[in-house]
Parts: sequence; C-alpha cells; structure tokens
Amino acid sequence: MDTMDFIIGKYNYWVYIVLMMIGFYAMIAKNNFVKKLVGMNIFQTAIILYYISIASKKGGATIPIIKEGLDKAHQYLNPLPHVLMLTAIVVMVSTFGVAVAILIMLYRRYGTLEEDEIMAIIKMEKQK
Amino acid sequence: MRIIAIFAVVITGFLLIYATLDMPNWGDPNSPASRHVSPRYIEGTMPETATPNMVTSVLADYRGYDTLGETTVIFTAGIVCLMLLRRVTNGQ
Amino acid sequence: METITSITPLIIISTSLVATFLIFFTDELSKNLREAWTIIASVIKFSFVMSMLPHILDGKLIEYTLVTIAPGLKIQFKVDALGIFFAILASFLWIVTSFYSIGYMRSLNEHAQTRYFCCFAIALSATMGVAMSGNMFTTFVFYEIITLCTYPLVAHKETPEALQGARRYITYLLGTSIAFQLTAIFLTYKAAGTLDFSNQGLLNGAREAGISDLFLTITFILYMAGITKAAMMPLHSWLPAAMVAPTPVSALLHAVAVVKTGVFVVVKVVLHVFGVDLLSSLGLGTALAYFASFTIIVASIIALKQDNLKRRLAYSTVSQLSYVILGVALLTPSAIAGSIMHIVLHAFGKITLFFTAGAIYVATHKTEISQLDGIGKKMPFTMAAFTLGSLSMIGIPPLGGFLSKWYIGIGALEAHQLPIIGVLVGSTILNACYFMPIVYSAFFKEERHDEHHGHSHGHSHSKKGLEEAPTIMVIPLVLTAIGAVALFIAPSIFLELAEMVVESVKG
Amino acid sequence: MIWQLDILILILVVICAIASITVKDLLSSALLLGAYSFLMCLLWTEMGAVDVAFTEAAVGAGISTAFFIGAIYYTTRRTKD
Amino acid sequence: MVNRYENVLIETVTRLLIPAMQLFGLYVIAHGHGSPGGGFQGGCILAASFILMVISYDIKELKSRMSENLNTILCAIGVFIYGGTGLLCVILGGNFLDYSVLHKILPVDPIKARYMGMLMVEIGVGIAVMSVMISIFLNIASRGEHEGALN
Amino acid sequence: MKEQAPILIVAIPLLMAFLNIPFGLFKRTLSYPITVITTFLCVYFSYLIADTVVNNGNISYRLGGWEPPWGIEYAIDHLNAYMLIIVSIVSFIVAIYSKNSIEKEIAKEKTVYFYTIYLLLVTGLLGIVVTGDLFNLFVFLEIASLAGYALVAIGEDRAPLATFNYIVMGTIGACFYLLGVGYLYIVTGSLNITDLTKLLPPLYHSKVVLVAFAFFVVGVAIKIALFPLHTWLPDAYTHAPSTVSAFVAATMTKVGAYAMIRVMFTVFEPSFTLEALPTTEILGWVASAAMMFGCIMALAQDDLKRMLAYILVAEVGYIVMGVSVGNKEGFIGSVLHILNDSFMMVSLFLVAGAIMYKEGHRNIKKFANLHKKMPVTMGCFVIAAISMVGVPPTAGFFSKWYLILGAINAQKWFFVAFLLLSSLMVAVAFFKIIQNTFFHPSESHHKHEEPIRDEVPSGMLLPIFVMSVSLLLIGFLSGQIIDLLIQHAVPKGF
Repeated sequence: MDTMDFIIGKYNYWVYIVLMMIGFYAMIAKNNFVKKLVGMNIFQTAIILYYISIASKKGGATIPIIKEGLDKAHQYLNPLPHVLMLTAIVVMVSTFGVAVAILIMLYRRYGTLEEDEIMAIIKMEKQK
Repeated sequence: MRIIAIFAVVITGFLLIYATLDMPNWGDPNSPASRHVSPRYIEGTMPETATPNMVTSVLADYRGYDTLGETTVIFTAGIVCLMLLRRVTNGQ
Repeated sequence: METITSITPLIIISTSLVATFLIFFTDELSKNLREAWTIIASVIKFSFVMSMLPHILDGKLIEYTLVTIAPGLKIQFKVDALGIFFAILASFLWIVTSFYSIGYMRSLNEHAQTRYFCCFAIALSATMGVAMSGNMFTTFVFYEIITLCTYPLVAHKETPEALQGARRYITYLLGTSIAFQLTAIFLTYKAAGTLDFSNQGLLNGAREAGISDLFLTITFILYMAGITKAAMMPLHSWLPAAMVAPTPVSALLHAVAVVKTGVFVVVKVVLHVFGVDLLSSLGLGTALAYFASFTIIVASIIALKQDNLKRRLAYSTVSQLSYVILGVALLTPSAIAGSIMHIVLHAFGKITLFFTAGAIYVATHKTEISQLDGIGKKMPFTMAAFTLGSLSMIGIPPLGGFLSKWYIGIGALEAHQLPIIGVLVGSTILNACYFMPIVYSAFFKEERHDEHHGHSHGHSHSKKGLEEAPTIMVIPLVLTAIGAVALFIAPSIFLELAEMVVESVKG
Repeated sequence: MIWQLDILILILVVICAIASITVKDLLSSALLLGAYSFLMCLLWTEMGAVDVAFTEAAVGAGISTAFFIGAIYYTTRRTKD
Repeated sequence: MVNRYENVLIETVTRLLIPAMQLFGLYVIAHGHGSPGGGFQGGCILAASFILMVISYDIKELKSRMSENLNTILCAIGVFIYGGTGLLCVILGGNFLDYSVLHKILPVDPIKARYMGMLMVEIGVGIAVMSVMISIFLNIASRGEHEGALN
Repeated sequence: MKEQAPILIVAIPLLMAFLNIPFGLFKRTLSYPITVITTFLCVYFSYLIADTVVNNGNISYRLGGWEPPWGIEYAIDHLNAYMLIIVSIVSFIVAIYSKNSIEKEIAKEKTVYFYTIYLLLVTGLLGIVVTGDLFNLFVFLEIASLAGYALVAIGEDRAPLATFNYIVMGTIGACFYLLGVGYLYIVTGSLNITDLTKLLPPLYHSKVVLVAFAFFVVGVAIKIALFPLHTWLPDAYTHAPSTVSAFVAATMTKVGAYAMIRVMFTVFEPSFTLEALPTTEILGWVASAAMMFGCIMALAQDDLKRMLAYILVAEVGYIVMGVSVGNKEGFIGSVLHILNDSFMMVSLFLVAGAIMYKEGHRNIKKFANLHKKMPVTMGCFVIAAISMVGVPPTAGFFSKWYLILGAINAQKWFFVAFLLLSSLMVAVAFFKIIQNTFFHPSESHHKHEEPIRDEVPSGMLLPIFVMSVSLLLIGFLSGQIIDLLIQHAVPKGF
C-alpha cells in the first residue's frame, strides 16, 4: 500500500521523467536534425511540466489571481514556478528559432538534414 | 552512438527517479517550495503592487529583471535569425 | 654576515637586456654599431661585476629583491662568494667570446646575425641571473630563460640536422626541467616553506620537521634528473646533438653559459638547498659521487671514438662536468673547493679548445679529426693554444686543470673514497688518450692530400705559409690559453673565493 | 482537479511524444509536436497554471509549429528515422 | 499552397479574422494585470495575426504595412522600453526596475506607480515579441529571401 | 554612480545593444565605435565595482528594490569583481580588434547585427558573473549561449554544422542546470544563492540535493566543455570567425568555470562538495583525462585554431583540477588560471586571426618565415606560447605553481604528474609551430624572395601587443592579484 501510495502520489513526476527521457534520447541518438529539435522541445517541455507540478497544491488551491474573499497563501497556487516557466518557455522558443535558422543554413549548404549524409559529404569534399 | 545514448538516458533517468524518492508528494501544500518564498508574493501582490494577477506582478515586478533577460533572449533570437538567414538579393 | 642592499645585480642583468634592444633596433643598419653594442655591454657588465668583488671579499653579502610575486615566490638576487665567482667567469668570457664571434660570424658571412647577437646577450643576462639568484625560484626562472634563448642559437643554421639537434636540445632541457626540476622545487617548497638559499641548506631543518628520508631522497633525485644542463649520463645526449650550432655558441654553451649553469645549479642545490650535513647524513653525496664517476669514465671512452672534433670535445665536456659534480658530491672541504675551481679552470680550457675548433673551421673548413694532419704548421698559434687547452684538460702542471684535480683528489682522500682516486687517474689517462693524438698528428704528421675532403670554397691545399683564421679570432683563443696557464700560477682570487665558499658552508 | 482526466491527458502526452519522434514524415512529426504542446497546455490549465498554459498555447502550439512548418516546407519532409 | 481561386475565400476569412486577432492581442497585453495574459502572450497573438496575413496573402502585403527596417527597429524599441524603464528608475533615484519611484513623474502613489510601471514594461515586451516573432517567421519561412513565404 | 555600478555594468551594454540597431541601420559605421565605447564603459564600471569591493566589502544590490529572497539580488564579492574585470577587459580588447577582422570575414550588411550580438554576448557573460540568483543566472546563461551560437554560426563553411551540435549540447547543459535549480527549489523554496547557502546544510542528506548537485555539475561541465563532454568545442571554435573564437574561447568557458565554482563552493558548502560526495576523485580524474586528451589531440592538429581549441580543453581540465583538489592553493591556482588562461587564449586566438587576415590560412605547416613578414605578431605569439607552456616569469607559470602546490598538498601525486606532463605536451605543440615559423629548413636561404614586412593594421596589432605584454605584467603582479582579490574568494572551509 505504501509503495502504491508512493507511486500514485508522484505520478506527475514519473510522467515527466518518461517524457524527458524520450526527448533526451531523441536529442542524442536521432540522425535527423529536425528530429533532434523535436526531441529538444519535448525535453524542455518535460522540465516545464516538472516545475508546474512543484507549484500545484492539493486541497482547493485556486489559480494565482486574487479573488475577493480569498486572502490566505494556501488558497492560491504557488505563482513563482509559473513565472519561471514563462521565462523558460520563451527561452525555449528562442533557442528553437535559432536552431531552425541554422537548420535552414545547413540545408542550403548540403541539401540534406541527415547527420550521416552531411558527414559523408564533408568527407568527400575533404578528399578532393 | 545509439548505445551511448541509451546508456546516458538510462543513467539520467535513474538519477531522476532516485531523486524523486525523496521529493515531497505531488501537490503537497506544506512542501518547502510553497512555504518559503511564495507566500509573500501571494499576500503582497495587492497591497504592494495593486495587481490582482500575481503571475504578472512576480513576472514584471518582483522578478522583473528575469523578464528583462527573457525579453532580451527573444530579441537576441530575432537578431540572430536576421543575421544568419537574411540574404539581400540583388533587387533590394 | 653583513648584508648590503644594492641595485648592482639588477644593473648587471639589465645591461645586456638593454644591449639586446639596441642590437635589435640597430639590426642590419650598421653592423659595426651593432657589434659595438655587444662589446660595450660586455665590458660594462664585467666592470660592474668587478665592482662588487671587494665587498664580497670583505665578507659582505649583496642583496636585492626585485619583486615579490607571492609568498615564497620572489625574484631576489643575493651575491655571495660562489655567485660572484661564477659571475666573474661568465662576464669575462663573454667579452672574449664577443670578439671571437664577431670574427667568426663575419668571416663565414652567416645569416641572421642580429638574432644571434640578441640571443647571445639575453643568454648572458640570464646566466648572470642564475649566478646571482637568491632563491631557487629565481634560479629556475633564469635557468628557463637560458634554455629558451639558446634554442635559436643552436638552431642557427636552420638545416634539418640543426633543427633536429635543436629539437633534442630543447626537449631535454625544457622537458626535464619542467618535469623534474619544477617538481623538486615544489617538493622543496612543501618541505621547507621557503625557497631562499641558505648556507646550511634550506632543507636543513626539514628532517626535524618530520619530513621523511624517502621524500628528501626523491627530491634530490628529481633535482639531479632535472638539471639536465649538467649533462650527467644518461641525460647527456643533448650536448653532442647541440654541436650543430656555430662554434662560438658551442664555446659559450660548453664553457660558460649552459653547462656551467647546470653544474653551478647542482653545486647550489647540494650546498645551499640540501646542505652538506643533510646530504652526508642521508648518504646521498657518495651515491652522487659514484654516479658522476660513472659518467666521467663512460663519456671519456665514448669521446675516444668520435672523429668529429666538436663532438669529441662535447663528450670531453660531459666527462669534465662530472668532475665538478663529483667534487661537490664528496662533501669534504678540499673537494668542494676543487670542484668550484674546476668550473673556472675547465671553462678556460674548454673555451680555448672550442675557439680553436672554430678557427680551424673558418680557416680550412675542416671538422673531422682525421683531416687535421699537419695543420699545426699552417696554424701554429691556434694549435699551440689547442695544445695548452688540452694539457689543461688532462691536468698536467703547470696548467690550471691540475689544480682542481689535485684538490678533488685530496678531497677524496679526506672522504676515504679511494676508488674515486682510481677514477681520477683513469680519466686522466683517457683524457690524454683522446687529446694527445690530435696534438701529435697536428704537429708531427704530414698533411694528407685527400681530395674527398676538399671543399669547393677555393681553399687551395698548398702547404706554403700560414693560414691562420682572422686575427680577431686568434687573439681571444690565445688569451684564453694564456689564461689557463695563468690560473695555475696565480689562482689567487678564484681560490680565495672558493675557500670562502667552503668556509661559509662549513658554518 | 479530476485525476482520471489528468491521467488520460498524461498518457496521451506520452503517446504524442513517442509518436512525434518516431514517424518518418517530418510534417506529421511537427503536427504531432503541436498536438503534444496543446495537450500539455490543457494539462497545465487543469493544474491551474493558466498563464503558462496560455503562453504554451501561443508559443508551443502556435508560433513554433509555424516555424517548424516553415522550415520543413523549404527543406525536406522525409527522413530515415 | 493555395491557388488563385481558393484565395477569395481565404482572403475574406482572414480579412475578418486579422483585426479580431489584433484586437484580442492588444486586450491580452493591456489586461495582463487582472487576468491570464500579458506582454508575451499578447505579442505572440499579434505576431500570429501577421503570420496569418503572410500565409494567406504574401510577404509583400505585410511589407507594404510594415517595412523590414521598421520591424527590426521595433524589436529594439520594444526591449528598449523595458530596459529604459529600468534605467529611468535609476535616474529618478531608485534601484533598477524599482517602479515605485515613478510616482515622481506620474500622478499616482508609489503602489499604483508599480502598476503603471508594469504596464509600461508589458507594452514593451508585447512590441518586442511581436516584431521578433514576425521577423523570425519571415526569415525562416522564406529562407531569408523575403519573397513569397510558404506559397 | 558608484552604488549603481553593479547594474550599470549589465544594463549599459544591454541598452546599447538595443540602440545599436537603429543607429546601425541609420549608418553602418556607427556600430563599431558604439561597441568600443560601451565595452570601455564596462571596464570602467568593473573597476568601480572592484574598487568598492576591495575597500568596502561585498556589495548587495536589490533589483526592483525588493529584499533578497523575494526579489533578485546582485551579490558581489571578490570573486565576482575579479571575473567582471576579466570579462570586461577581454571584451574591450577584442572589440578594438574586431574592426578589420570582421570586415574581412563577415558580409558587410551583417556587421550591425554582429556588433549587436557581440554586445549581447558581453551582457550575458557579465550578467552571469554578477548575479546572485540561480534562475537569473540561467537566463543570462541563455542570452550568452544564444549569442554565442549565432556568432559561431556566421563563421566558415562548416560553422553551421558545428553550431548545430553546439546548440544541442548547450541546450542539454542549460536544461540540466535548470533541472538542478528546480530540484533545489522543491526542497528549499528559494532561488537566492545567499539564502540557499543558509537553507541547504540541514538537507545535505536528501537525495534530491545530491541529484541537484550532480545535474548542476554536469550541466555546467557541458558548458565549459569538460572532457568527455567537450565534443562540441573544437569544431565550434575552429570554424567561428577569428574575433569570435578569441572572445568566446577566452570568456565563455571561464565564466562557466566561475559558475561551477559558485555552485560547488557557495551554494553548497565545501564540506558537502568535497566530503559528502566523491567530487574530488571524479572531477580530478576527469580533469586529468581532459588535460591528457586535449594535449594529445592538440599535438595532432595542423590547423592553428583547432590546436588552440584542443589546448583549451586541456586548460579547462587545469581549472577543474585545481578546484577539485579542495584546498586553498588549488583553489587560488584555479581562479588565477581563469585570468591567465583567458588572457593567453585571447592573445593566441588574436594572433591566429591576424595570420588568417594576412595569409588567408592557418595551416601551421605553411608558417615558414612568417616572423619576417609579421615580426611583432609572431613575437607576441611566442610570448603567449611560452606563457601557455608555463615558463616563468610569464603569467602561466604562477597559476600552474599554485595548481601543482595544491595537488601536492592534497597528496595527489598523479595529478602533479599529469599537470607536468601536459605542460610538456603543450610545449611540444607550440615549439612545433615556433620551429616551423622561425627556423624553417627552407631551401631559399639565398637572398631571393626575402619576405617583405607586412604587418596587420595597427587596430589589430595593438590589442595583440597589449595582451601579450600584459601576460608578462600579470606574471609579476599575480601576488598582488591574489592578495587583493583571490584570497578573499577562497571558501571558508579551506
């Protein structure tokens, strides 16, 4: 019962770990650059999920906007992780934008987005 | 490559799970995260900044400097894309 | 002991640095001016060194701290008897070598002369630095500078062989000094908390402070392995390889700057870092003495087999340097005095020999010993100097070399090391075996008309008349040969200084 | 908070993530990623993080999908893995 | 992507949609204090409206309304408003981004001044985000040539 | 002015970066002077800050006027001030240098953007150094990283590929760091470094804290390219424009190292870092491997910049090793090496850029007789190289001195051996170049084809000269630097 409680009590965390691992794997192991970026997105979103999970409070806490009549701290969700994650999302999309820009540069230059094919092209050019 | 990747992923995953064992349960209102700094934001947002949305007040005031950084990140990304991709064709 | 704070050491070092700049900027604009700078600097430097001599003889100490970089790390000069001894030697021989190199470089019309003179001046500057350094750190700094700025000198010819030799040179010297000497300095610092030289040895109190014997032994071995400039076997092979350098450089390397710095640092380490008492109680002195003996004998035997004159001289140097180490390793007063004397006596002898080798090369383009038959008739002054030099090397009175061997021999008796006497005798015989044939064939053999060795430089092999090298080269070598004789007859100042050193380390 | 819904969304999210890195068509991958973002955004709304959800909707499901499509449109749709 | 005949439908829909989106974006920026939203989200919505314009019409259409240089300068101005507000606080004698000192130049009390400061900042963020997003999209979607994105 | 200096040092380059766009679009030539003036102001402010810290002790600056655990705080101690000086001086020097080099290597219409991003990079680095808040550090880390990606990407032909790998690795690093922050947040509820220092000790047994520490270290290790996570660095720094390589090589890894020191010794106490975990062992061995690997790879390179990049990998190993031995000498050595290495890297990369500018290549096999063509440049190169090898009295020696002393004090004899061995290998690598240049066994000793003297423009020459002369100066001043700044930065547990 204890373990069950333990697993259920933290199911959000388990899911974020799974997502993070999926993203991490895609980032390292995938051959296609676009896939790597997809992995990167998943990876970062997983971290955001983790932070949002920190913020939540059980027992009727409401969204972090002041309502009339509610003035106790435990009645609201923790706003700080939300703020941090707003920033993180923005950072994420910026990184993503830059990465996509570089993808396009790569495609312009090599005509492909597969890592091994680009490596082969570079090797061929070196031999010339 | 794939084997290294799986290895790295498994190790990271193991670390994460290991850490989760000691974490406060999900949604625990008494976790340190909810008790140490954040109550001030919740209680202070109206009297100190007159803003009901505490996310906005934290974002733009209490931790406004982070947001300046964030906006700068966006700006950087924009200029970067402009610099890397923009090609002025002969017409322009 | 009275200590004087004086800026003179700094002036001495900066003299040649200033000269370097002047030389560099004069460049090819005016060769005479450029070379004049060298001469002027060397004379000024010598006179400054001499100006310190009276104070030292009075038993005073001249000290100057340039900069303290961190606790324990300071550039500090401290001139004592040993230091001024080496300084006088180096600065005097620089004057002589300067004249000689001008002659040599001009008559061979060498390239990159500015670089040559610049590096030469810096090397001398650094040698002075080593001579006058007041702590191990300063010694190390200047030691490295010598290595770095003699590298271009060795590589001067820029031929593949020269480069290879230079590479070996830099590898051995820089490599071992970083790997071993630096480690040893670290260990010393850790054990003693300071690097300042002291007459009793800066590690003297280390044993009482709980430093283990093994630690001290390792440190000592690291020092000995790190001071490769002393060319002890098995780390000697850079020295013959460096023979590709122009002859004045070889003379400088072998007689004054590089190798003498090496043995000088060894002497410093033995006397001022470890101290006589510590070493003798650890039994390391005797071990070092036998090690040096081994080098003396083996290097002499190798020298026998060399046909190239400069290489033979190089192996002779390897062997002779170990005399100095042997002497100081015996740790008895006479032996130490002898070894210190040997620094100067060998310097005069060996520089003469190299000068003659260079003169022969300039005059006839001959480098091999087998080509030297009958050359004594063409170059009587040169070969006479050569004879004197080699006699001094062998150690026959009335030449300087005798003196030091005598002292070392007495020292060996004092230390009850009879085998060392055997080594001295054996090496003297070997020395004779590799020098005397040259003298013999130069004067008593007829010149062989062997066209294979002829050079295309239009040197006709006519027997008639003198074919001496330019006067500017002959005068220095004659002078140094005379010096070798004079040192036997009147070794007064040097001997006095050596005795002061012995006295001071004995407490 | 309805935990059944919560779990359902979480499962869907994982499925979308796996799908988007395994499909061979990059455009589908991008769209699946958009769906993933949208589901995430639902999840966060449901967890009370309205601002973050709003942002994620605007960015993850909107702008970055547009970037993706823009990039894929001019490069290539097919991939080997 | 779209051929000439389908364009009529799309153009009509977008013509109606774009102003609505832009209005909503402005609302989100302005009303970030009381409800979810703020500069960033509003900026994104505004950007989305322009991106929609690009997709359904053409890049030239956008450029006729907002030249490239203007857009780039808007990026800078947006962020500069933010940073400048911070610097203004320093000039007025407070710490960086300490909006309460703004009451010296605004006719409000220090607490309300914080509110105003935040609004100012959000507007800056909105402008910056909008123009940056447009810029990135244009460059990505047209490979930097700014001609006929996605169609 | 003085009390506002901590924020102005970040805000000024930031605002100038924004202003650079309209000014630059108005007139392209304005960008360069703006950049130079701005970076000069940074130097000035960093001097003001250091002055205050040395005379009046630590500075705490409250952004937005909110007291620390709630608002963001700039907490500046001696280490911060020291890093600020390094970063701002390097950025100033490189900014001066950039003009000619950039004109040659980058398309004209991109220069405005280049300088904007350059300023943003400076901002990011200064922001990382000056902040006292973990999340704020992350934000500025990202600014710096994004700017870094972009600057690398505009380099040579293969730069985009290198950049893409850099982005992937860099993002992983940043995310790990973010995760570490999150883990600390969940157990303490705070993001402020000073606050965390107080809150963490009772929690040292927690698995969360352990894992957070691991993620911090791994994340930062990726950013500083610690072996074996260095794979992105050699490619990226080789193919970037010379100006960028010089700046990024000199500052990025150093600032990362700073972040590592902060996390290891300020956020966590030394007792935790060194005793509760096998940090000393693991990091020490990893660093040794980095030194060996970097040097061996450097020996095999023909491309000057690539060689320098590998040496940089080794130098990172030095810094980390000094930190890992866990005593005062090692720590001082590390911190001093941050300064020395960044100055040495700047001079060497600037020289590489100058050679690139004049010769159009950097293949060290073709360097013959370059010293006749560019005597000053090559002279400076020699000084920097000697310093890199660690020959006294150049700067490089003194940091190695402390590093080795630290290793000896910690009884880590293997580390001593590795340090010395890698110095030797660096020596070999540089002497190969020096020999190729100065003593090339060329057939053309005869007078024909004597290369004419053809130095780079003075705008490039001056920075190179200043940097290499400063290497000598720093050598002599290192005692003062330690006295004034570094020894106050040593953590209390040592």
